[in-house]
Amino acid sequence: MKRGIPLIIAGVVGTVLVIQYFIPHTPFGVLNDVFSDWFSIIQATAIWLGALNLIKVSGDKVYKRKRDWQFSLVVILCFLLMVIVGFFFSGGRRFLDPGTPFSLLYDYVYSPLVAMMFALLAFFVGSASYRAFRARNKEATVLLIAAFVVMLGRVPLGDALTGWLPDWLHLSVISNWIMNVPNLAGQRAIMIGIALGIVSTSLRLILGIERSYLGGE
Amino acid sequence: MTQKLLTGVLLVFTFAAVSIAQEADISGQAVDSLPPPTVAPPSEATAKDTPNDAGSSITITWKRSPDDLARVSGFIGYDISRGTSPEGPFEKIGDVPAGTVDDPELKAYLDNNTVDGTGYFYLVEAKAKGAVSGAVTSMAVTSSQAWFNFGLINMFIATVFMISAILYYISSAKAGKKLYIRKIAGLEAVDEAVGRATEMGKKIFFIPGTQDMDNVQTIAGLTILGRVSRLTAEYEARIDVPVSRSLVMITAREVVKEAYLSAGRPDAYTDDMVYYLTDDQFGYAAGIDGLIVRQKPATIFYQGAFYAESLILAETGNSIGAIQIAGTAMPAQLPFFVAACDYTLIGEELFAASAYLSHEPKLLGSLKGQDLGKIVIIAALIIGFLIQALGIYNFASLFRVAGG
Amino acid sequence: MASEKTKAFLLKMIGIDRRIIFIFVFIALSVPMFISIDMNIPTSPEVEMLVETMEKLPDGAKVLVSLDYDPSSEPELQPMAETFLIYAMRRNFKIIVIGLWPQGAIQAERAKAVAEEHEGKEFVYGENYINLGFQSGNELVIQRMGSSIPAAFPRDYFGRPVDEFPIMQGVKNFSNIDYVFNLSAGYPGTIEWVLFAVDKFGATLGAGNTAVQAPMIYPYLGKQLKGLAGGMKGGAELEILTSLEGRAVKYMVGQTFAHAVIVLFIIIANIAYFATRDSKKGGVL
Amino acid sequence: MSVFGIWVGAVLTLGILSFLYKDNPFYKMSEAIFLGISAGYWFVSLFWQNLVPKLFDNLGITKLLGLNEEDGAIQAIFVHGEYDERIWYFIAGILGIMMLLRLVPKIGWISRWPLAFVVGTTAGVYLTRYLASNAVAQINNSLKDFIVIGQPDFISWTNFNYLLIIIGVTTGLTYFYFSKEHKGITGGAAKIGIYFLMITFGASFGYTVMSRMSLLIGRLDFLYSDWLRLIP
Repeated sequence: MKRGIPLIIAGVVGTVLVIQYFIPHTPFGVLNDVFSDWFSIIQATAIWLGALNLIKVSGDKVYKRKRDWQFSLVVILCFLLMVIVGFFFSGGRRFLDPGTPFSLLYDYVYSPLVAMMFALLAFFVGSASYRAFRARNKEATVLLIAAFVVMLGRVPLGDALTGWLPDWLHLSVISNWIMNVPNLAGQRAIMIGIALGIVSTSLRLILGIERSYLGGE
Repeated sequence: MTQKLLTGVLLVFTFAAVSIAQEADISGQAVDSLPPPTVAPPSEATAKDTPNDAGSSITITWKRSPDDLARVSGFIGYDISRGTSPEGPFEKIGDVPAGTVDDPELKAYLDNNTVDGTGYFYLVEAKAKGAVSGAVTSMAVTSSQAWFNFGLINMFIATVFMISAILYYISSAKAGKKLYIRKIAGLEAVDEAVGRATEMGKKIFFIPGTQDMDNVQTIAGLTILGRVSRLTAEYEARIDVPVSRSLVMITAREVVKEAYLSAGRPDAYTDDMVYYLTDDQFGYAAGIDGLIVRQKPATIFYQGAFYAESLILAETGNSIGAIQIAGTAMPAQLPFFVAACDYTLIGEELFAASAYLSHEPKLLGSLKGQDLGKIVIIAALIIGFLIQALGIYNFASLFRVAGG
Repeated sequence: MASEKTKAFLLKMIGIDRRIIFIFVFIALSVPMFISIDMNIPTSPEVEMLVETMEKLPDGAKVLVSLDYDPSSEPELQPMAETFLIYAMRRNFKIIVIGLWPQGAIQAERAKAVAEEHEGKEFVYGENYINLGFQSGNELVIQRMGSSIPAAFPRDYFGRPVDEFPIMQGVKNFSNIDYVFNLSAGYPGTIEWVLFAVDKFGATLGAGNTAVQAPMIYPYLGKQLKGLAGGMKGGAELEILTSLEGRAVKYMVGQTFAHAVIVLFIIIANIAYFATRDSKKGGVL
Repeated sequence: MSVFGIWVGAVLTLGILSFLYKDNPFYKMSEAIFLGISAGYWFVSLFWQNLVPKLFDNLGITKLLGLNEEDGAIQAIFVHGEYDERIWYFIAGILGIMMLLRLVPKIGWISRWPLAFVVGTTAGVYLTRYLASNAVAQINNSLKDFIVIGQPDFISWTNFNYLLIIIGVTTGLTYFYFSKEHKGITGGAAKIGIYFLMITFGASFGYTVMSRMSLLIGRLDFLYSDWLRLIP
């Protein structure tokens, strides 16, 4: 019951979906869409467990007055604020329409936070390139040169530096070539490898050889 | 008053003109000034059930009107109408623009709105300014659902081949055949990384990516978590698994619990090792960044599917001097992990990791199966290149996947 | 050989506090915002093709604009959306906006406001501008539009039936649309527009993409895709070629500075690394 | 944008930015708000966008609750007496409830059933889809455009590039070969493959720098123009 049935479920569902790919006839043809809907439903119920865990962990910190417990309180309050506003004061399923309290929180609180966190990348790109791009050995040198050419080739500076050379030696031209030829080849090798890895992993899951996700008896 | 008069005069003239024209016609003489607009019809209109689909669709093809091929000005295009008997009535269901120079002689229209089992006739009409002429399909056609998509026959062969290759090596490994697997640097370092955390008395963080269980990379990441947490149980190190999806939280708990159980330390496991932060990509990144700088883990694993947050996490981890071992099959994020982490499992290596770490023959056998796949693909590329370049056969077309 | 003092300095450079790098990045991006530098931005053939195709359209042409991105790509794509709408207003194009991404419609309204302020006049809603909002279904939406646009988008962004509006009169499918302009940050986006609207229904397509996305689009340029503006640089070129220089050109200065700073840092790091190589063993990679 | 909204946005933006200097209470505050608000956002979104339309609407629960006028499977079967295939969504509802039973320690193990369903689905879907788009279709892409011998452009830059791509893909794949030591021919090919991979990493990195910089430009523009109004 605890391990046997789940293994059968995974095996049967997986096999059916592999076969389904080749059969357009109903019910196979629509199975993929239906199951992805079912996944969404399971996901949407499971998030209750995640939310309760967040409240429990944060609540623990507040209750035991652990270090920085004040911030845990803020987490809980913000979460509840968003949930209450979203469930009861924002017009039900049209909760994201412009002007609802939920969408105001989205626009003025959530959006700037997302945008700034994303923008931190600009700084990290700077520090990572400073550290990582060193001509330590031949491989690293190749990586460095490719990055260098493409980085310069994407801004007017690159062509300003190489403007005196014949057209085909302009940095923007070389950078496009790098993107479209060696980079493409490398990407493809990685992609094909990934496909094979996925086939093998999926098969191990379907056959139940890989079963650690089910835990113990 | 004047208006009526004018109308009357006009009418008279029109009558006169028409009767003159008719006379001219009877006498067999052509009229230069007023040719009645005509258009040549399309020919060989045929309809057939669209193959390899889930029904409700019929494909209509026809030879373009000679006027269309000659690019006569004023030619507009084709109207497609549908009826249930060859005499009609026909109801218009769509139109197709006139062809261009490069188009082939045949044109086609897909009627995606049929009832399976009903017989249909189609009327294809060529349209020009002021003129229409058409052709009707000769037989009633019904749409139906296919039981096998023959367009995917190449995929079928590929799938069967890959599955059998992997199964073969799994069974031969089970039978006790020794399999060699080359060293994977990132995975050789796992032991050392866990050991170092134990010595320093610091935590190990395991980040299983920001995607949910509907991504196979997440599942692969969690199988690696199984091996890593088994090590932490043996070394008596502490592991933290902050996650961004509830389903991942539930699965990760099962995985870690099982690892502690099989390492003989079930009492050392608590549910608090795995905790949920938020489903949001950047909210999660902000949370992890905070955890990293405050708890200063000695070792951080990033194994799973990552997007832009990869570099935010890895650079913060690097700033506190943690040993970082990353692994992902997101090609766009690999460069960032390569730049900021000590070891990176590239693409396929992520999927090989759990087999590699487990040393289980069955799992290692599946790696060997993957390798056979690689040999076949390399061979296909080299042989295919020669055949293609020498113009012997359009080899590439064997690998075209229908429907994307 | 470097003296002990320079060597010590270079060693320091290798272990430089990352916050110093952060400050330089910050300055490199901030300063150009306050000063105006005339920078010579050369135009590329793919953006030239984009503008040429736009120029060839008749005044008052019917144009479908699909905005397939969200606020996270705003710095790159929003300037293009604004430029296009200003250009469209001048040419009196009739604009039909849709989004294959949920936030596309909101981005369109923002760009419209900017365009109207720039030109000092307003689009007449329903006559030369309409926002049909978002429909889910990715490339299937394009497929549905191929048979009927009003059926794929029965109501506009504000919930009114689309057949009420004069702009939609006679718009049935892609054969009634003169030009499709797509701004894309990923899937669904330009590739889907090429595969379905162009290859299947014969639409004329021009596109703008994020810098990350653009390399994947290059193969379609020419017959299938009439022009491509990639990243902020593409946006800047679009502004230059339409003589509507604005945000992207301004941003481009900061962008160039930032790249220069990073390149400079890489050079410094490597000089320091080589000069002190024997005294310090390899780094992290 | 209201002035108040801009101030809230600007303060939160600076809070995140301050993390670059070091961890501090200002960042901790922004982080806490971010965690709470975003967790709440997803919680609410998944409810209204997944659970309600996909489960409640299909089954007809929304109509029973008076939230919606449209019939679902329950109405179709019990009111009109017609079979409605949406009734199968009932199983998804059960799987969801099984998931929630984790909260009851004694029967928490039953949540493995929906988990197994999810894993099985993912494995089944990925197996064929990735084999198709990432492997088989890539062979087609690598070969299809090659200019055939005898045609005027057979010896050309274009064909050279196609050849280079094939060399890159095959050697790159050799690098991933697991069951042989990288020595001899395998080793040589793998070595070339590594160079291709290194170019790929360097180029992709360099390529992304541009859009990452633009993101920050966008934020700085917000701070300087919308908030501080330093730039007209």
